[in-house]
Amino acid sequence: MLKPFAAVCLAATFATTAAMAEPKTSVTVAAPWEIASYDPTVAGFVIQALQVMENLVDADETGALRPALATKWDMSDDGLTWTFTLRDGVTFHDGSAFNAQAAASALNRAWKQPGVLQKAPITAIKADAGKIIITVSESFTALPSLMAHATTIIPAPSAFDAEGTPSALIGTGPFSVSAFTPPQSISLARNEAYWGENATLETATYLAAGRAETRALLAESGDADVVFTLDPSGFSHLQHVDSIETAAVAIPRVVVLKVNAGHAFFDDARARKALSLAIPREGIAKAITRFPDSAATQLFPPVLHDWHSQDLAPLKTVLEQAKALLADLGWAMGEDGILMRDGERFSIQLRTFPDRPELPLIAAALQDTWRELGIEVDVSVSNYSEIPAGHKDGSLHVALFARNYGLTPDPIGTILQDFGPNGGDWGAMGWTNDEAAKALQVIASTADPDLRQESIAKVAGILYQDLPVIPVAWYQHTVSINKDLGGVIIDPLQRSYGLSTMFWNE
Amino acid sequence: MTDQTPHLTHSEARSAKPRFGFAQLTGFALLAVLAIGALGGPSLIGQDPAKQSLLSTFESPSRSHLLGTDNLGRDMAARLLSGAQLSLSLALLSVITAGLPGTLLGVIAAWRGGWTDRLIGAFSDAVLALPGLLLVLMLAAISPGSWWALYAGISLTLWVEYFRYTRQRARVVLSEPAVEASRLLGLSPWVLLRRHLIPEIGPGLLTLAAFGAATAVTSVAALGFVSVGLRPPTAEWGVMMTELLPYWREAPFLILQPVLCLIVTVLALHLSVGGARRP
Amino acid sequence: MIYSIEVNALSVYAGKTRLMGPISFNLSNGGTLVIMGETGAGKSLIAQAILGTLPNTLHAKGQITVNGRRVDQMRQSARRRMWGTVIATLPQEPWRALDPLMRAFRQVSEAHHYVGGKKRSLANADTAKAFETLGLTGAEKQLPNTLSGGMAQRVAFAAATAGNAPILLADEPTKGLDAERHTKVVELLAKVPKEGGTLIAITHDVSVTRRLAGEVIVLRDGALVEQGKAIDVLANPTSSYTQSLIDADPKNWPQSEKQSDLAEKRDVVLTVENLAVARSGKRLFEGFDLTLRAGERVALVGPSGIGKTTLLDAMAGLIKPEAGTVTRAQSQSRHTVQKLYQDPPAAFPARIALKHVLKDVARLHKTDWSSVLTTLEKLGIHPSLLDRKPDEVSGGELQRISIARALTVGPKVLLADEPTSRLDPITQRDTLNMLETMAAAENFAVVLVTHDRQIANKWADRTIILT
Amino acid sequence: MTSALMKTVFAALAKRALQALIVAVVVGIVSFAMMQALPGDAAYRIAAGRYGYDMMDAAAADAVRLELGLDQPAILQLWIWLKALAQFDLGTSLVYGTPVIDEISTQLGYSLLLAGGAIVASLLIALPVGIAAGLNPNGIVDRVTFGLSVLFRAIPAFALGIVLVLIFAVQLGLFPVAGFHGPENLVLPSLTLGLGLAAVSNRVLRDSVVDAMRADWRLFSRTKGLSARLTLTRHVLRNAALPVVAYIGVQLAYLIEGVVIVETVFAWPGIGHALVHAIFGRDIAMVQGTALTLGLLYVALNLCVDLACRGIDPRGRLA
Repeated sequence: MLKPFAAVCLAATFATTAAMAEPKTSVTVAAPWEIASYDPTVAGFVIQALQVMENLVDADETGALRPALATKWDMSDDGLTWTFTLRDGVTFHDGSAFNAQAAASALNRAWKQPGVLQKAPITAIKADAGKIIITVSESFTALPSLMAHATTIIPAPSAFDAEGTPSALIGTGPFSVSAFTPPQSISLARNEAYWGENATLETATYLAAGRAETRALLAESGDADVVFTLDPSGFSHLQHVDSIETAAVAIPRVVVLKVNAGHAFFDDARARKALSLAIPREGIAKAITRFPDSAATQLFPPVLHDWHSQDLAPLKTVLEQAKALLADLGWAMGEDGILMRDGERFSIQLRTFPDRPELPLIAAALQDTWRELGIEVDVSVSNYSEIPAGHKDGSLHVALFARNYGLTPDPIGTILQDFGPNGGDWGAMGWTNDEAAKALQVIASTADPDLRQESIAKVAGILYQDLPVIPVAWYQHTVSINKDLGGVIIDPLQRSYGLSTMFWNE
Repeated sequence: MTDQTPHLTHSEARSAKPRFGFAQLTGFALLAVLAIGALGGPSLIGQDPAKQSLLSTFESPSRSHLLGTDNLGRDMAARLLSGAQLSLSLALLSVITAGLPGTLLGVIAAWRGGWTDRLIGAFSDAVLALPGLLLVLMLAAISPGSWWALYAGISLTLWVEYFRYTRQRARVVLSEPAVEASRLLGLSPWVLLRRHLIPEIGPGLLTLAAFGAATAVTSVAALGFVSVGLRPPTAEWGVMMTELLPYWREAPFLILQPVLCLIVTVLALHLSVGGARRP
Repeated sequence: MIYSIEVNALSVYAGKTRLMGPISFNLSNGGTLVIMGETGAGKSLIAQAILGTLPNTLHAKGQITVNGRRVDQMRQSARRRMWGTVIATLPQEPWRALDPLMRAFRQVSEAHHYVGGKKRSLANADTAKAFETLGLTGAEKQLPNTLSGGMAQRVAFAAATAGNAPILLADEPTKGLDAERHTKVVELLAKVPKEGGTLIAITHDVSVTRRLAGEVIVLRDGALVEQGKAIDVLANPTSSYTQSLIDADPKNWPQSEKQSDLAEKRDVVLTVENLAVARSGKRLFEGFDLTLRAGERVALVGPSGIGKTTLLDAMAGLIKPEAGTVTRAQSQSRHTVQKLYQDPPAAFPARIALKHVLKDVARLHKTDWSSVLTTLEKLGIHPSLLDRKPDEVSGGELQRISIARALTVGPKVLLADEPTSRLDPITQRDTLNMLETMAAAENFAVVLVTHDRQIANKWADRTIILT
Repeated sequence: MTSALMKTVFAALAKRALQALIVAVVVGIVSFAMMQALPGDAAYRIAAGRYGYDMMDAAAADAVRLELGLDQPAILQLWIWLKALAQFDLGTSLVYGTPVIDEISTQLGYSLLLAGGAIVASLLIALPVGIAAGLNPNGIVDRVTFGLSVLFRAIPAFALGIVLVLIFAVQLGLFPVAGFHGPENLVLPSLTLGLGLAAVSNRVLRDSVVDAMRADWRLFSRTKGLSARLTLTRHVLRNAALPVVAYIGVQLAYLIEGVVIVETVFAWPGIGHALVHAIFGRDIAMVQGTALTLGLLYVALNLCVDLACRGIDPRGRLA
């Protein structure tokens, strides 16, 4: 499904000096994500990445699905019933047995919560003698991929209190939780009774450090052995620190500009095209994201190889062309340097949020460039919920955010949400394209790879032409690793921190 | 042994001291420079503080960019001058909005005494116990992107200090024989205020204001740190500190600049109020 | 004969300006020296020069020999080691010289322990003994702010002498004390030479000099005016300045004319009937009656703490009396009762030039500025002084300015609360003389609160003694 | 304990208890009213806080609204909170679904540790520096510390924290960068906050030492024979400490703000950090709970300051 990545296994350089007296058996991982809840739907992505709880289905670092708590899965011929056969002999960390009841109740809970399962056409999730039976109302080939998502991890029944509220972190993974200090830290111990291969490390510590500066210092000082998500400036500094290796992996997350195509300013694709032509992608890639390859030439990055199209010409930055397009649409330069049309100034609000530090910067860059076109932009840096809220009440003009198309190994779930009929909270707004909608339905339901690829190309082409969302930059996942640490696998889907394969070189 | 200074003859003992010391004059000079910078703004150097150049970021100081360029290639000097306008005027604003009600309430409490005093005192205690950050964050959230709300929130937490100081000092002053004498002489409350209270409380209030102005700017920096108050392309010293923090390693001279501006401001305020005694 | 302290041509300079001296004296064990002079005469500089506590801007010349050692040539640290063990110092205003946060007993016992080098138990025992001898029993646990002036003076005495120093320097030891305590402190000091110590007392009070006897040095503007046996000098002063100091002792004041026929000639300006006053809930006295007539001078005499000030406040209408009435004569505004204060600087706004204060009052009461200037002239105040702030003029001048301020209102009654107790004797006499003159000229009554019966007797038409 | 002392202690307790009660009600009402006044839909914010930007959407917001009963009238929600508070129940976090009391109880401990560490650090810095400056006013130490005080007042806590980490953790390797696994973790955050506090309090101490050194009783202590050192330790310090201790009471309010920043920089699981997140996430129960705790903490610490003042100053004049 995903183009195979070269696994980033950083073979450690063997220390030429005398080996340490006692081999290290523990690592400290630092990442920005705080975890303050036991609830898989809230904190699942950390619990999953720390390999405390597992899914029925796993994905390797290439994105290919592989068995986890389910050994195999089958779709009925009509495509309406899925059967997941569960692994035998698996126990939870508290010693209780993993079985179909536990899995079904966990999945049913996840289904009731907001999350990926709610977006799928599921009609029932049932336990049946070592199997999980999921029925769907229409054919949905991406279902196993959903079973690999962070919100569908399987906690032990004992992880819930009497009211069914999650109250502990008990799973089946290679590591069990030995201490939890919300929201900052989790201590892990090796699960000696793991069904698969036991981890080499005996213990591990996860530390949530919200500030990129702190994480960079943690990496540099050696306090943290593996540090995820470094800021561009910190990353470039750490590249020169001897004791650590740095790695950057392209991931399927994209900075996009959501445009309200229902708004009078943007209802013509040419207006959106003009905006796109006035995005300084190279400048942003150089000055803000600091990876030359991160300038988005189309919506889907090469890492989504099924969706990335070699045939599409790279989106360009040509201000003159943008100006011409806007002039075609009847916009004329006003006295204050802002475009006017029918007595209306081209003044818009751009919503973004500070949780990803690069977003306000990119917003500022857009503001400055669009000002040259004659578009006045008011940048509102606020809570990200303002974007779906603005989508719902129609008050949104444009929004800048980062969209992860790799939430599930198969991006179709996300793309279907974003570009289906009526668009989506984090996708198109006021934009409907029947052809694209039909093609997306085909992708979601067909089992025919050729038909699927053909439809994907169609969708990608329409999105490229019509620009319901305008791509700005592709992301790199940045990591720093202690040089003596081996077996580090960086998962572009960010599903795992790869603790179970890490080992210390003598 | 209290006769520290020898009295030569009755009244010639104290020679007139210069009105302002060297330190104080330095303070005034610095304040004047800051005021000129703030009033003139970026137009002083003819640069646009919002103009970006993504291809020439983190430039070292040069003829075209006196203090270099920031992470988006904007002219630092222009941004600092633009920031001076906002930071200083709003620091002034927050000092006024905190100082006036605080002082007024303090005088009223000391003057009226009794229940008025207790009531205002209890209110101020409750306000102090309310996490100031809560008020500021809430006000900032009620009116997102508005500097006025931000500073109003900061003032809301700062007024108590003026209140406490004024009340305590005014109590002492009002109980002095001098005030009793003035009252006996039939002088009006206004005269009491002008001749007794203001001269006694004024210098202390100025010192509080100097501290308060600095607190206001650092508070904005603190708020920026939790992502409140960011509103591109606005330049404000506090926000600039947060915006430039991520580049502290590769371009330390950038974050140093707004910090230095603030240091100079605090220094100027402290020096100019003389003695820098915190009441 | 070994002199325990010998001072030879001691003078104090500020740069090249001589502020004090040169003076010389020799004192042997059991000797007493009294240094006399007005405030500003440089008396305290002698004490500072002997101790080595002169401010950095000043320096001393001359020789100071204590027990054969040249003190002036010693290093500062060595001189400091003599403090408490060789030279003890009794400070002026002892309530300010005691640590406000430490209980009386410990302030003394720490001196016994650390300075006297005694073990804690012995130090405590000796302190207890000292408290008993000095009549301080019961005050052991008290903090300085609850001690009376006289008690504080005795605690300070006990602490200062704990190190058994042979020489005691007492700087204005009677300042601000009432008559009774005044006597007690002088008695205490007089004991020092009797017990073989050496006493150097600095005072402006002739009566202190008289009682301590011994040798006397009279200073004026820092210069030696007269030196000799106290008995001789006081009996036959050779300089007019010494004579004026002696004359300034209330005992030697000429008797003012007692106006005895007021009842017929003058109007009643204030009537006090059956007045009772209380302070913080405690009734101080009751049944006080007083009828004041224009131009009358009444003295209220009583020891500290009896409630004289509270009584005045009730008469001024500043506080409500517990019982009884205070009645102003009809057709008088309430501003016709004015007050003079004990501490003149405290009675003026500290940071404002005096001119503004007087102008405010003149404007309010529609008094001509020139008439204010006339009054000031009568009181001997040059108008240029009005450009200064209260702390830039002397206490005597300020008290006269406050008289002028009160007169601007056109008062009928002037309530004077120990207006001269912080002034030098000569200034005190001059000020009260002026008050007498003005009262007669402007026809207002004066109620003078004082603890000095001599002053009351010499100055007032009649004296009311509060007990 | 003498009865007089008991009395003053009791008076202080009573006064602060009343204040605590007022604080509880005011904090509850104010935080609730302000949360209500915030623009935008609370359900969206709460959903955002819960599910993160990858998972949050309108459907999630609708589910949250339904689950939490946000459609109820505001006054009813406030009443429920106050009623529960009277039974010492702070409710359940809207974002995390855990009882607020659980969240706060662990975080409060860490914040107290940090605040305590900061005060200790500030005293460790301010005491020697302030005394040295005060003993020789306008001397070289005084001038240098004045400059440093200005410097540390103007440097924002986050920048200071990072510089300290660079020096003491990265370059010297003396202390860990972040986290909270042992006492060594407390050093740098405490120092960061403490330096900021000491920047002001050392000047307060300096001023009061200058006053004390000029006091008549200081000179008398010397002339009665006590050495400079004894005078300093037995008299000057005690007197000079009084304004400083009283000033700590004023600083507490600022400490709370500093705690938020420092907790974030040092990845410290404290309550200030939680408050900020709660406000952003419109987690009314958490906002009320943390604000209440911080308010009561302020009252309690002020009580300690009161008692310390009374301990230092037996005159019982300081209310």
